[in-house]
Amino acid sequence: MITIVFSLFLLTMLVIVAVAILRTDNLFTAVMLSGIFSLIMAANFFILDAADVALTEAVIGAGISTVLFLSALALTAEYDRSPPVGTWVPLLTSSALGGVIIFATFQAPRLGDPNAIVHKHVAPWYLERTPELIDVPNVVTAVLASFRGYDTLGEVFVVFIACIGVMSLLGRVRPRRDSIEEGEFEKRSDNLRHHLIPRVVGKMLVPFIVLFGLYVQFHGDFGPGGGFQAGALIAAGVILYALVEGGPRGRELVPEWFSSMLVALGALTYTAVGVVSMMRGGRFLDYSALSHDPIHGQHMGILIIEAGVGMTVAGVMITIFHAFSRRGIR
Amino acid sequence: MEWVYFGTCIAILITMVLAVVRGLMGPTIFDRVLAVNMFGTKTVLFIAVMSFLSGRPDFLDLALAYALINFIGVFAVLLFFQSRGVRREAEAEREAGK
Amino acid sequence: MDLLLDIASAVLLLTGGFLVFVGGVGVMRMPEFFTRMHAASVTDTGGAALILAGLMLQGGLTLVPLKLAAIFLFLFLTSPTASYALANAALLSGVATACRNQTGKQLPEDRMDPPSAPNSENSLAAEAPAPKTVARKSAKKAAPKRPTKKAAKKPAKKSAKKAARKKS
Amino acid sequence: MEVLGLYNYFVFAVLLMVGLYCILARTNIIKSLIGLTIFQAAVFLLYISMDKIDGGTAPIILEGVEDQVFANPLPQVLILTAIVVGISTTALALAVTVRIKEAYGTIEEDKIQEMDRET
Repeated sequence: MITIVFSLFLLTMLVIVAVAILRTDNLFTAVMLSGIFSLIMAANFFILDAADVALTEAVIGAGISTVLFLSALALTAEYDRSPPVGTWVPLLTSSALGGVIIFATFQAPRLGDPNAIVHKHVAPWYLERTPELIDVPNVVTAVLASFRGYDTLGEVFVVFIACIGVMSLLGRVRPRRDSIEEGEFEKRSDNLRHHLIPRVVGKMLVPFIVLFGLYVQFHGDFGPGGGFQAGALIAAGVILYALVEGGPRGRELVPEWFSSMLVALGALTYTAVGVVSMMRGGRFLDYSALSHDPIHGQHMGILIIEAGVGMTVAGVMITIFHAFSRRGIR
Repeated sequence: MEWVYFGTCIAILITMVLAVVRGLMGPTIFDRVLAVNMFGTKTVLFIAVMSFLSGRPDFLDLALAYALINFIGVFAVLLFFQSRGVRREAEAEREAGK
Repeated sequence: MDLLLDIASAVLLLTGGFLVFVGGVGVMRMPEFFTRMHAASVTDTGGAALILAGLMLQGGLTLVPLKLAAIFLFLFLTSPTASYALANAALLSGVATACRNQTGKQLPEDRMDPPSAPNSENSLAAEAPAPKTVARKSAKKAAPKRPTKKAAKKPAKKSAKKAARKKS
Repeated sequence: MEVLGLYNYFVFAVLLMVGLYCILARTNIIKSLIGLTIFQAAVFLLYISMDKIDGGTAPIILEGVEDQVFANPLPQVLILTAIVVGISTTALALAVTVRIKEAYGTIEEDKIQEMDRET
């Protein structure tokens, strides 16, 4: 009953903010409203009993995505100068699609209906067997890392390839002659150094943020957390330092070669665990073969590949942020 | 105790709605940044009280992550706002130079 | 003993909720930016502190009050910093303050609906840039001056910019 | 009371419509990207609202309590990785937008198409 009331509240707010994002002309406002949109979405996930997803949505949706959109906006226009092109055709198509979907949802089971089909076939097996097979309190991490480890390996490589794509697109910077010389521009614009208080507090909090990221990383088995969220949190800490101290100092803290090496190392760790478990007689990514006692092997396997995922995601986010901020000098 | 949590959650939700409305109506850009900042803090409180309401108080590190992300988001906005001033300044100069 | 804890945390939580609500209404009804900022800080510090304290009482002797204390400490550090940075940027960008108007120009409003008059083109461009960029010439001459002295130079700077735009 | 249970799905449909309209109607590339993220978030909302059970809690097994009803972990795993993949592809799209801006000088699709027709 309680969740119905709260989700009503939050979902209507969600729709209002989405329509507002649609209507603004100023891209800067749209990006900030999409930050609010992600926070409401994360609160919704929390009410729908999805703690891990709420943490991921908050860290990535409200944190990293806002920073990326803003640094992209800094390089392009801030105004959506075009009047909407012929609003009738898009309006018609989207409302037709919406109407069809709404009609289709009438047969869908009521929210939280225990005998919905979703809860019938596959899900109970995982909920019962996880304590026996893997004995990890957080079932989501168990399924993510062990039952469906091969899939997560695929996702890690998708993130890896996206990072390579961004680096190849925004790679080496050859500042044009007539652009303001780098030192001058850097000194003036790219940091909040002249704000004394934000600089002090920002730099003071960076170690705690990274520590909290590591806590979320290794706490992934017992509570909401895991490699993806931890990587984004650690990257957020480094990005905060780069925001406060400015691009070059940020690149001194985490140099380019280190963050791209981190990306490769994470993916390599993940695959290495698979190969080792194969060499020890199990199948690829079957962690039971990692040590004499299968449950202990599962624990070790999950811990190592979560560390690999954390490394990759942190490296990718830092590399992408540096690629965008370094591009600003052109 | 149940209804106390429920009442506090309702108060926080109403404030969230007010913050969103200020974010949408806010005449200047800074009102929107203020709305985002205020909204972030309210989500932190909402998650904290909600985790007590649903009887799972071990979800509080979610609230800590929200507070942290909100802080970084506001800084990113302010830095963007300042560097945009420099960029317009540079472009105006380049036109003047040409 | 348990009842006492419940009553205490109920009182704390409800006053905290009330303070949060007061802050929300304040943000809506205040005339212009800086007074709104004050109202928002009421909810940030007062409301958050009371609600988190109320929850701590309920947490008992487990890890939970420690986490709540960490959240409170973190909010206690970040909210004032964010408000300070925001107010600083707003003041130097010429947002008119109701009480005194030393920075001069009222920041033109950029409403949500598509602007009819063409002034939306430069409605944001018209703001003065942040202090560090007051004028390339002055930046070359001396190290960045303190913000207060720069505010005085601001009108001269803006007229130069308008001249540049008219010329181009 | 029946409609109340399906409210999540209605919001999913409306968000889908808003995202699609934003992509179709607006020619600015970054605005379409933001529309795309709204579209994506709507799909995530659909998956996660399927996993809710009345009286269920997040699928983290506490030792002490015996008969716990858990939300369905599978859609959560799916969406958790989908969010990270989504942000990486958005970052790639933003990088392409930056290069388009440098090549064409504008990020309005209609102007870009005109330039392509001319050359």
